[in-house]
Amino acid sequence: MVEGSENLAIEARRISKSFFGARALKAVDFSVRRGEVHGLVGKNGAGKSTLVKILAGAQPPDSGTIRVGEKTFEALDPLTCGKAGIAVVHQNAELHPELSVAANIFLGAEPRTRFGFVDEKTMAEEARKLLEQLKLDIAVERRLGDLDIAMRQQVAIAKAVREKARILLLDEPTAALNKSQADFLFDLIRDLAESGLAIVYISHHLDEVLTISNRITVLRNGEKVGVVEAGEADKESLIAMMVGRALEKTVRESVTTAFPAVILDLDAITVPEKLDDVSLSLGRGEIIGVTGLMGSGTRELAEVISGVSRASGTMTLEGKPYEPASVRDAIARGVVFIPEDMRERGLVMPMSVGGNISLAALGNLARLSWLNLGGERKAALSMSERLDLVPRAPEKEVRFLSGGNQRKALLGRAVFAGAKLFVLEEPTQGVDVEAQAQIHDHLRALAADGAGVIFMSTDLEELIALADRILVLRDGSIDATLSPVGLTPEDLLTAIQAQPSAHANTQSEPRSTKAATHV
Amino acid sequence: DTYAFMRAGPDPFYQYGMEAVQMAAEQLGDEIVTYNANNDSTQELANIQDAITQGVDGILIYAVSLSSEKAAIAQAQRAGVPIFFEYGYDPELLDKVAGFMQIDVPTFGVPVGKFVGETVKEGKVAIISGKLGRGDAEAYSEGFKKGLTESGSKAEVVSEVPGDWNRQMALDATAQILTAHPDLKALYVHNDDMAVGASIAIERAGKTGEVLLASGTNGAPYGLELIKEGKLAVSHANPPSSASVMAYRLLKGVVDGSVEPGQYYDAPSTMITKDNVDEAQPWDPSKEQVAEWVKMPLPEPVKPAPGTN
Amino acid sequence: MSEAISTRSEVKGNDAKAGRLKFANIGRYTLVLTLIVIIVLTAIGNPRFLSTNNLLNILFQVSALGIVAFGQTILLVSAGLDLSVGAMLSVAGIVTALTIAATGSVLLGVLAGLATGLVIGAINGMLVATNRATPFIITLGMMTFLQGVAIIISGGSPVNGTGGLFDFIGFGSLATIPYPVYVMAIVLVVVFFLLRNSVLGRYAFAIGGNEEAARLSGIPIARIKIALYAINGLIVGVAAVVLTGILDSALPNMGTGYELRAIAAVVIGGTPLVGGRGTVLGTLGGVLLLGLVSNSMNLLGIGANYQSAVLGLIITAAVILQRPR
Amino acid sequence: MSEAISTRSEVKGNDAKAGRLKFANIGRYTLVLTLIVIIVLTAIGNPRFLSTNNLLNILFQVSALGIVAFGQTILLVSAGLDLSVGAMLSVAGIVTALTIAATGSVLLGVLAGLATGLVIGAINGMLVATNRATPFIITLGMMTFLQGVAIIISGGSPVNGTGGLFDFIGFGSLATIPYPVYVMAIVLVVVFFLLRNSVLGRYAFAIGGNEEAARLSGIPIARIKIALYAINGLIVGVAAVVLTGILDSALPNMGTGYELRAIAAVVIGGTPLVGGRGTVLGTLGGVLLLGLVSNSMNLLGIGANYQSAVLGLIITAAVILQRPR
Ligand SMILES: Nc1ncnc2c1ncn2[C@@H]1O[C@H](COP(=O)(O)OP(=O)(O)OP(=O)(O)O)[C@@H](O)[C@H]1O
Ligand SMILES: Nc1ncnc2c1ncn2[C@@H]1O[C@H](COP(=O)(O)OP(=O)(O)OP(=O)(O)O)[C@@H](O)[C@H]1O
Ligand SMILES: [Mg+2]
Ligand SMILES: [Mg+2]
Repeated sequence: MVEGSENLAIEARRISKSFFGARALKAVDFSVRRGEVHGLVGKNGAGKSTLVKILAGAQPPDSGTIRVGEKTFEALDPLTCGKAGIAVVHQNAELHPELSVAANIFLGAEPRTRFGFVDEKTMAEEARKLLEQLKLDIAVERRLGDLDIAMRQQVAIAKAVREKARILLLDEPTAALNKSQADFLFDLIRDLAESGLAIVYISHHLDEVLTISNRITVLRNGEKVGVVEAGEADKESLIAMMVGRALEKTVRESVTTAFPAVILDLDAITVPEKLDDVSLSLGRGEIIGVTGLMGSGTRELAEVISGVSRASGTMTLEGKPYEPASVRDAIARGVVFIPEDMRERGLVMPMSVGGNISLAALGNLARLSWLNLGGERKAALSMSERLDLVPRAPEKEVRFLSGGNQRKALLGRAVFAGAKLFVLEEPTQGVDVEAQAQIHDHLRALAADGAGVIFMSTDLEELIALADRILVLRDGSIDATLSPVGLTPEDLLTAIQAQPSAHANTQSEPRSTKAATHV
Repeated sequence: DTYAFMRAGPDPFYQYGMEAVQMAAEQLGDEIVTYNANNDSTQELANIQDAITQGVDGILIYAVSLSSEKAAIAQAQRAGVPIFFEYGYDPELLDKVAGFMQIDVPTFGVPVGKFVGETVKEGKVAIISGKLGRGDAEAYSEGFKKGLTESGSKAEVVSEVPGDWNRQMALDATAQILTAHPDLKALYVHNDDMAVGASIAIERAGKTGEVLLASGTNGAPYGLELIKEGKLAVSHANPPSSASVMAYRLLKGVVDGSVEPGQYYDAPSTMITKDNVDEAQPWDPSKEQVAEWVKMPLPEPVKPAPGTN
Repeated sequence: MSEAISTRSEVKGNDAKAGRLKFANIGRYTLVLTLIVIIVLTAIGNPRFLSTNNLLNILFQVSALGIVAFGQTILLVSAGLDLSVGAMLSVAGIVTALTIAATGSVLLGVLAGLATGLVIGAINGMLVATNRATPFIITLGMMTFLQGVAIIISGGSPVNGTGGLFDFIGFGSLATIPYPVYVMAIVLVVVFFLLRNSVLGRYAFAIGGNEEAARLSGIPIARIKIALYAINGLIVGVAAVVLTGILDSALPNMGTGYELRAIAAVVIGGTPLVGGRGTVLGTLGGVLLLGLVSNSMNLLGIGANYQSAVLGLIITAAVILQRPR
Repeated sequence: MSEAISTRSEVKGNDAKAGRLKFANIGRYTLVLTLIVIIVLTAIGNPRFLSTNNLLNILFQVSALGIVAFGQTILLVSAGLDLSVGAMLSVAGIVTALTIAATGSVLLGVLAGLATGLVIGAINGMLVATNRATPFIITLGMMTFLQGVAIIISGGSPVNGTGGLFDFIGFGSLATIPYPVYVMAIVLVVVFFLLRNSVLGRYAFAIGGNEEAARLSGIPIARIKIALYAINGLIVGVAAVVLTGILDSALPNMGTGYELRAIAAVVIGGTPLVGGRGTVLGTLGGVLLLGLVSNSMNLLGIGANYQSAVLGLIITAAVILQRPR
C-alpha cells in the first residue's frame, strides 16, 4: 500500500468468504481513508454486501484481517464495531417494525434516567433534533412499521449517523429513495466526509457513485478488479471493469406510439385520498412508466390494477370489464404484479429459486394437481439463464442470493407466469447495469410479443430507457404524460417536482383517447 | 421371579401401591420392574408389550381406564404372561386374566351417601367430582346420590362441579359453591386430595364445622390427618398398599399354580371416621406391617356385584 | 418542494396512527366487552356473583395463574416461550415445602423456592440462547424433564404442611384483601414497568420484533435472553411459593396445565406468539377472563360434563371476536 | 467472458448443491445418529431389544402417534398448527365406537370416524383462515371445546367393543406386520407425495414461507388453509380409527397429550414452527425417537419414577445437538 496507513480509517486485507463452498469473496484488499467517500461497485452477487457485512461485524470472514485504527481483528462483531465507531446501513434496512422511530434510532444506546430506566423524553428530544439536523421529516413517535420503505431507509441512515461513527458503511442507501431524497442524502454524505468520516458507498447508480466518491473499488465475482480515482474514471470504464467488457450504450431515438389494440383501459379510477380520477389506456405491446413523488399514488395505482386493492371507476381488460376482487382474479385474467418490497411481499425466502419462479403459474407445470418437478427444474434453469441469475442453481434457497439476483428471481416469476399485462414496481431496483439492460430487453421482448407493461419507478434513467410513455402522478392524479424521446433525466425530474400550477409544458392524458394511438 | 408393576399415572395413589409391592417383593425374594402409562392407553399397551419382551413372569396392573383392557389382555394372553388387574374389571374378560381386584365402583359412593344422609337430614349438598372421562368419577356421584336417597334424608344435591382430582381446583370450586350456596350443609368430594383443597376453602370461608365434608375414596395419609383434625367427616378408604400386596400375592399364586386364575376379588375398603381412624390401614406401611400382610391369609374370591364393570 | 413532501408524510403519519389506535383498541375493547358480558350474565343468573367476597375470591383464585402469565408475557414479547413453567412450578413448590419441612424455616423455604425458579429459568435461557432450536421444543423437553424431577424429589407423593407460610398466604389478608392478591399485583406492576420503562424491556421488544436487527444494533442477544428467562423463572418461583402456601402442600403435578393456561391468557390479552408487541395489562384481562368463566360456570351451576365445552367455546369466541380478518 | 461466467456459475451451482445437501443433512444425521446411539445402547443392555418382534412392537406402538404427526407436519409446513388433534382424536374415536355399537357395521363406524375428523378439521381451517388470531390460540380453544364434546357424547365413560375392527386392527397382520403399521406407512407415503409433488403441498410451503407473497402470487390462501386443516382432520380421523381398533374401545380422554407429542415429533424431525420448510421423513424420525426411547427405557428397566426425567433429557439433548448455534 502506498498510502500512509496512519491515514486509513479501516483496512481489510486478503478477506475471503465462502457460503457452503461458493466463493463470495476471494482475498480482497480494501481500505478507506479518513474523510473519504469510497465507492464500491460491482455486478449483482459480486460480493459488495458480503464485504460490508464483514466490515460491520455482521458476519465473520473465513480468512483475512481487518485493521481499525490501531487494532487488528480476525473478525468483528456488532458490539466491537459499535465501540470502534463503525456504523452501517444494510441493504435491507434492519429495523424494528413494532418500535417507534426514536426507539429504533437509539436502539442499543438508550439514554437512561437516574433509575436506569429508558429516558423516553430525552430520547424523543434527541431523535427529533437529529432528524431535524438531517432535514428528515418523520415524526419520532411513529411506529416504524407504518413507514414506507423510503422513510425506513432514512431512519436507518439517521440511526447510523446517531452512532457518531468514524466509519459509515452505506449499502445501496438510495435504492428506495427518489431523486430529491437521494440528492439530499448526498449533501449529507459530503458534510459527513468533510467532518472526517470515512464513508463506504455502494450503489448501482454509477453516476451517483462517480459524483460523490473520491475513490472507487470495483469487485467482480468476489475478486477485486481495481481501485480508481473517481476523477479519472467514467461510467463506461467502470462498467467495463465490472462486467469485463464494454457495454453498448442504448440511446432512445424513437419510440413506438402506435399499438394494434388496447389491452388495459382505466376510466376515472378513484380511491379516496389516494387516487383521483385516473384514466389511461395501455396498448398491446406498450410499456408505460409511472412515476411521482413519495405518496403520489403510484403504488395505489399498481395495486388497483393488479387486484390488491379496490377502486371506483371502471377498468377494461382486452375489451371486457375487469373487476378483480383479488390478486388471484387478476392473475386468472393474465395480470401479474411484482411488488417493490420483495422481502416482505415478494419472495418466499425459505423456498428454492425455482419454486419462487414457478409460484404464480404452477398450473402450467401440473397435471391433475401433480407437479412435474423435472419440468419445473428445466423451466427455472432456462429462466435463470434468460435473466442471468447468478448462480444458476434453481434448487438453491432464494434467501441465499444477493439482493439484485433476488429481484431477478421475482421478475422471473412474472415472466414465467406468461402474463398479458405486467404490473411492476421498481423492476430493477438493486440490479446491476448489465442485468438492468437485460431485464429491459426482456420486458421489451415481452411487449413485442403482445403483452402490456406498466411499471412504477423512481429511477429516471430507467423510465427514459424503458418506457414508451411516462406518466407523472401528483396527489393521486395524472399530472403529465411525457414521451421519452429526447427527454433528459433533468427534464423528467423537473416535471416530477413541478408545482401543481406548472402544467405549461406537459400534456394531460386526453380523456377521449380510447384508441390505441398516442402522441 | 420378576414381576411388572404398572401404574396408570403419576398420582400418589399408585406411588403408595408401588412402594408397598416393592417392599413385599423384597421380603418374598422377587424383583419388581415398574412402568408408568401416564394415563395414556396407548402407552399402557406399549408397556405391556415391552414387559412381555423383557420376559417378566407376571404383570400387576392398575389400568388406565375401566374396561378398555381387551387389547392389553390379548397381548398378555398371546404371550402366556399372566396379568392381574387392580382396576379395570370387565365380566367378559374374567376368564382371560390371572384375576381382578377392585373396589365395587358403582356402589362405592353409596355408604358415603348414606353416612351424609344420616347426619344431614335436609338441606343442600354439593359434589366435586374427579376428572371425567374414565368412568369412575361418574359412578361415584351416582352411588353417592343413591345412598343419600336410601338414607331417607331430604337433603338435595344442588351443585356438581369438576375438581379433576386436583387440590387447587377443589379449593376454588368449594369457594364458588359456598358463594352460590352459603347455606350448604354437606360437600362430597371424590377423593382425599380434593378434600385437602375443600377443607382449606371451607376454613377460609369461616364455615368449619358448618359444612360436613365427606370424601369418596382414599383414606390417604393427608385424609386421615384431616379426619383427626375434625375437618373431614369420613373417607371411604381403599388403601393401595394392602390391596397391591394382596394382588401381588394372588398373582404369584397364579404363577406357581396355588391360586386359580380368572377370579374376582374385592379390594379392601373401610369407611374411616374419627372413631376408627387409628385402625385405618396405612398407605405408607412399615416393613413390619408389610410382613404381616405378606403372611395374612389370601382373600377369597367373590362374585362381582351385578353391574360392576 | 420539501414542504409538500413533509405535509404529505404528516398526513400519512396521522392517518396511520389514528388507524392503528382504532385497530388496537378494537381488540382491547372486545376483551373488556367480553368480560363485561360474562359479568352481567352471571350477575343476572346469580346475584351473589357480585358480592365483594366472591370478587375477592376470583382474584385469590387466579393469583398463581396470573403471576405465571405475567412472567410468560415477558417471554412472548421477546418471541420466546417457556412451556416448562407448569413443571417448574411443581419443582419449585416441592423444594419450598421440603425445605420448610427440613429446616422449619418459612423464610428459607421461600428463598429456596425462588432460587429454584431462578436457576431453572436461567438454564432454560441458556439452552434457548445457545441453540437455534425453537424455545417451544427446548422447553417442551425441559417440561418433561422437570415433571420427572418433581416426581423424583417428592418421591411421588404430596409434601404436606408449610406451617407459617400457609397461615400467611393461605389465610392472611390486609384490608380484607388476601395476600396472594397483593403478590400478584406487585408482580404485575414490576413486569409493567420492566416492559415499559426498562432497557431490558426495550431489548425484549427489540429481540421479539427482529432478532437479527437487534443483534446488528449491538444488543447482547444471548445475555438478554438468559436474563429474561431467568426473570420468568424467578416469577414462577414466586407463583410456586404462593400456590404452595395456598394449598398448604406441594404436589408433584400441581403445575400441570399451567403452561397452556398461562399462554392462553397472554395471547387472549393481545400479545402475539411472534413477539415484538404486547402488554401485561392485556394479560391481566386474559387471566381474569379465564378466572371469571370458571367462576361463573360454577355459580350458574353448569354441570361438570359441560364445563369444558363451554370454556372452549368462550375462549375461541373471545379470540375470534378480538381479531377478525 | 460470458462463457467463463456460465462455467463459473455452473461450478458455483454444484458447489452450492453439495453445500446445501451437507447443511440440510447435519440435522438429519444428528437425528439418525441419536437414533443409532439409543439402539446400540439398548441392544447392549437387553439383547431382546433387537428381536423382530420387539421392533414390530415399536412400530405398532407409534402407529397412531405417527399418523397424527404426519398430518401435523402438513400444517407446520404452512406455518399452521392444530393443538386440538388430541381432543379430535378422542371425539372421532368415540363417534367410531358409538356408530359401530349403534349400527353393528364396522364400515359405517370407520366412515363416521373419518368424517368427524374431516369436518372438525375443516371447521378449524375455517376459523384459522377467517381470523387473524394465531392458530395456536384458536385451536387451543377448540381443544378445550372438543375435550368437553368427547365427555358429553360418551357420557363420560369409555365406549367399549368395536367388533371386527378390533380383530382387524388390534390383531390382524400381514406377513407378520400388524395392520396399523401399514396404515401408518400409507399415510406417510401420501403425505410425502402431497408435500413434494402436489400443487397443494407447494402452496403449503409458500404460505408457510411468506403468506403475503403467496397471496400476491394468486394463491387462494383461505381455501388452501381450509383444505390443509381438513386433510389434517381426516388424517386424525384415520388415527382415531386405528387407536379405537387397537384399544377395542374409545375413551373420552384417549387423545390427551397427543398434540404435544405429535408437535414434538414434527419439530424434532426438523420442521420449524414458523413454516416454509419441513419433511415428513424427518417427522418419522422424530416419532421413532419418541417410540424408541420409551421402549428402550422399559427394556432397560428404568423405573417408572425416572422415565419422565430421562425422556425429557433425551428430547432436549436431541434437539440441541441437532441445531447448535
Ligand atoms: N447468507 C448467504 N448464504 C449463501 N450465499 C450467500 C449469502 N450471502 C451472500 N451469498 C452469496 O454470495 C455472493 C455475493 O453476495 P453479495 O450479497 O455480497 O452480492 P452484492 O455484490 O451485494 O450483490 P447485489 O448488488 O445484488 O446486492 C452471491 O453469490 C450470494 O448468492
Ligand atoms: N397502508 C397504508 N395505510 C395508510 N395509508 C396508506 C397506506 N398505503 C398507502 N397509503 C397512503 O396512500 C397514498 C399513496 O401511497 P403510495 O404508496 O401509492 O404512494 P407511492 O407513490 O407509491 O409512494 P412511494 O414513492 O413512497 O412508494 C399516500 O398518501 C399514503 O399515505
Ligand atoms: Mg448487495
Ligand atoms: Mg412507490
